[in-house]
Amino acid sequence: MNGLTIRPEELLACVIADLIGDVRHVAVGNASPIPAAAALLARERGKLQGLGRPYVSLLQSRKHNFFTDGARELFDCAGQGRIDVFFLSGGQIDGEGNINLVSTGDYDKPKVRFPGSFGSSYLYYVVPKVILFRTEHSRRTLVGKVDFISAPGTSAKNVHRSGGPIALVTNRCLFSFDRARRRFRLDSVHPGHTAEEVADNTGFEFDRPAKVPTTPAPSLATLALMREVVAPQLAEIYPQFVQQVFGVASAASTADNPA
Amino acid sequence: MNGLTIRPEELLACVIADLIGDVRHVAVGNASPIPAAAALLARERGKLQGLGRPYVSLLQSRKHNFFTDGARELFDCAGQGRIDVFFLSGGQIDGEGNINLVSTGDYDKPKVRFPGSFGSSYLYYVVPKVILFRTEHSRRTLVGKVDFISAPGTSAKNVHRSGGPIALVTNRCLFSFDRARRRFRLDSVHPGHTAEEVADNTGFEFDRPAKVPTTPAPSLATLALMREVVAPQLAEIYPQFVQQVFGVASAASTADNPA
Amino acid sequence: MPLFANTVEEALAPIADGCLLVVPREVSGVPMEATRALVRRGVKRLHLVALPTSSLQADLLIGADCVATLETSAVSLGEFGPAPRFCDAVMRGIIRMMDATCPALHAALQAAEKGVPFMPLRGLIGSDVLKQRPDWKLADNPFGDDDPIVLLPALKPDVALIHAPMADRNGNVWIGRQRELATMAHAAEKTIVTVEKLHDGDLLADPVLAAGTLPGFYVESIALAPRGAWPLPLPDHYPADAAHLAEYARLAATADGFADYLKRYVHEKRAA
Amino acid sequence: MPLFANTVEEALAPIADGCLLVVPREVSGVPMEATRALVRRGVKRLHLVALPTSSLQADLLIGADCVATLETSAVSLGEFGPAPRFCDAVMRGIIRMMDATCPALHAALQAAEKGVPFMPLRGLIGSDVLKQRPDWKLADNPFGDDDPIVLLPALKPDVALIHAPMADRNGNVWIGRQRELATMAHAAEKTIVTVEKLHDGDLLADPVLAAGTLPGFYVESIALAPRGAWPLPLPDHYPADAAHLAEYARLAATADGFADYLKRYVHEKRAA
Repeated sequence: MNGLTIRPEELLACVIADLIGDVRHVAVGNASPIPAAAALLARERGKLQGLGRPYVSLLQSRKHNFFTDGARELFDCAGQGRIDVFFLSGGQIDGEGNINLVSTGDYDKPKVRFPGSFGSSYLYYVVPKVILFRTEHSRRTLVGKVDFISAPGTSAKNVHRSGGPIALVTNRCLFSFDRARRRFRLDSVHPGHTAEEVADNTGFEFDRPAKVPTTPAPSLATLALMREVVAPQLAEIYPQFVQQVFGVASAASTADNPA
Repeated sequence: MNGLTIRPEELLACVIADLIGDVRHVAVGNASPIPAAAALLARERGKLQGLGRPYVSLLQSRKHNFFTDGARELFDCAGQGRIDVFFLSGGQIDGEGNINLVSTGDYDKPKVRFPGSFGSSYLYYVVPKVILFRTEHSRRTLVGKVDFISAPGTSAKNVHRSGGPIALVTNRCLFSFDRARRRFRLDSVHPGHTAEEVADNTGFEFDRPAKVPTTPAPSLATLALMREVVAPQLAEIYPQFVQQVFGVASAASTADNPA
Repeated sequence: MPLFANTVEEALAPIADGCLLVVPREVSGVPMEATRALVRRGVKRLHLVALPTSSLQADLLIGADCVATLETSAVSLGEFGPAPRFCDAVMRGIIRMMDATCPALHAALQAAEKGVPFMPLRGLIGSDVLKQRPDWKLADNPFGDDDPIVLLPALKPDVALIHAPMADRNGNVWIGRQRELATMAHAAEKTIVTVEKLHDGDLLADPVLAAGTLPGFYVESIALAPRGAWPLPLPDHYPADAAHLAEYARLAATADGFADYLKRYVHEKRAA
Repeated sequence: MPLFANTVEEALAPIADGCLLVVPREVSGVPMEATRALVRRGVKRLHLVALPTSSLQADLLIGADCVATLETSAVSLGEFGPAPRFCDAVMRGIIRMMDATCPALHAALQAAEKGVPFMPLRGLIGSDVLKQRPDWKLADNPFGDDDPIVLLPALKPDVALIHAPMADRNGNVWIGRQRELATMAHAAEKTIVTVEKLHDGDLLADPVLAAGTLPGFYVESIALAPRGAWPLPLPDHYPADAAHLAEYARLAATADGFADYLKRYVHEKRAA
């Protein structure tokens, strides 16, 4: 144990692990060390409870990636209803849960071009629990209306939609998403942050309770699990992240990504 | 060489090999030793001519079967236009090239039930050269109109159809099929058979030239190729057939089907 | 994590009466030991999908009165002749027959695999196969000009039942080139597997073995069944038992003979 | 039988200017040696499909002015940041962008693989991805009730270009778990393969190797290219060259820097 100083990354991973809950299968895309830590934490908790779940597929890893039917299997698997939780982000996210991974300004003459929609225009519709995760919480990223909809937060009633956003986790707070009302609700602010600060830095309207609670700190047991069991596993995939957050170097860190 | 006595099976294999012609890929279904012999003969001829084609896929064989994407690959491959020749048969075949692999009498209360349509309801449409092969040439098998159409010989102009029947080979004769006229034409009768006998034993009308030629006997070179090169390969898959027709027993005959 | 069952019977528990059950073709490694166990248990009213064809397995289940509906492209004993119980049941009208063509079954399973409601397929138009399948629809290809095409609804089995050479202790199953087994498992709600043997080590850890492996998260239960495809072949492992299949063809030609076969080769096993 | 080319350049002959070329995602074994050869040859006006995403390969081809149209779900250098030549080209409007989403590209290739004119896909409705793709159509699911669904036209590339660990002398190519490479080859008119090494013996003769093998009859030409995916990774063989990718990201941030990169790492190779 590194003592009682809790790093922001640890707090966020714990918040996300709680959002994951008890499910069968969590998949995590590339370049997502905090969601990956959360998924592995959920798996370790499942082990401790004797549940033997969730399965965790870390798409960036060889060891924690069970797919053998090529790059399409993740999407087929989600279409089958076998992926319960996935993570998405956005260059822009708006108050109706729309996400933009393509560009700002006019599509034909963009001001900023992002990489692209990846699988979001599909997975956002069919994965029951999509957790939005964006560490930069600003009016630049959380906007009134996205310039391009890679995937909408909600759909018309007649559109097949078995999934969608359940929450948005940022460096400042946790929002839950109400699909019926098509709005975010401020559930808690992380220690050291305030509801007013959140409002100042958010480009969209959101609901909030009269008194906004503070995101609870992880329990000592959870912290121990994360630092002692999860961190060494994570180090195989995100060695620099683990070194920086947990101060752990993994002997196996060269397995997937020796560079 | 076994001398100049040519077995009927050898003649039929040679007729079929000539129909195959110079193509890229011939596939042969299960329980089809004569078409398989023809396909292997076409391959050996291609080798002698330095063409390096056709590829031959014998679906019953492990050794001569190149598919690795499961049972659907043959059909996908045909859909891609990569299968040039396939063989079909029928419990009934009629004069418009319709084939019946399902049942006689009423579909809901059949008199005779055959195994079923297999892939015919698809492959007959998309394989450019489908060779119909039925050794029992009788009014029972070659009928005026099939009781059930597993696959039609021709299709309306607006129906996607890149393939279809080119010929019907029986124990008595060779018919070619004219897709525009939707009729068979008697091309030749096998040695020892006559056009009148063919007409007597055929339940459908067909075209015929004023004088019907006799199917030419295979050349000595072709016979040698079949007996010396093709037969030993075929013995791996159809040991009893090869023993019976060619008098050849294969040391490797236990590889695919030891029984 | 799949259940590692102590017996084949235990692994088969999810196959209830009336189940929509998909099984593989006669040369892909047919779970015959499991099939005999289903007959012994007396499963009823199966909607049996044989992908895309069957031989002994469908004939045995039909003869033993386990099948209400059969959806397949063909049933035959191949070189041993027609499938006698299948032919008899169809001619007497005691099973509901859904005649298909091989690629249509593959495509309908792939639709379920991909989570789409249907899949288009060429061919079929003008055939009585299509005419007898009111569940298949003729549509106009929106990318063509007066171009009719058949749409097949997704086929989502309750259970896929397969036999494979080996599984590891994480429930991963090596299927090799028989990739239709993976599609069946992806498409089905639950997958039950019998295997020749357990593999020591992780099939997914070896890149060469992993290429032919069905991941365990698709699998509901696994049981050991050495020579579990007998008397049918297991590709690259053992051939068909031709003498036994010839005996089956001879016995199953009559109802009495079939009853005798069941007694000797299916039910007496129970006492053994 | 595929052509065994003496050089990568010779194997690439079928890739003409204006070719509809499909390449695999950044972690599947990207044919980078072949990509550099294409840049050296000065191929023009490619319609490049990256299945379903790309990194260095698309950025390099775009920067070197080889691409007219780019169809993909994302281009990024991952941990090394945005793909600078891609972003620059899109912002300056000098390539035609066809934004997609990963499963749509997989499905469109599978449509070509199956010889069907289109494939349905869930999702997409209400997105601007769909709005910007007039070639995709919204249809009514005939098996549903007021159930709109997107139909994607089959995507049939002229050429699939892939890199793999090995090929045998019959032209069979071992691809392992990277099964999208098989779908690409099935869908494309011609497939060009570079490999790390030749395998002695027949890949199809060994059931374990066969499970991960693309049969040679899909392959047009093959060339040896040891470390042919460098500086990208080849799964289970070598990792990405992170130092080189960081250098690329730094240089390609400007047009001059990119020209310098091309000179040092692409063109000077020719003289070597």
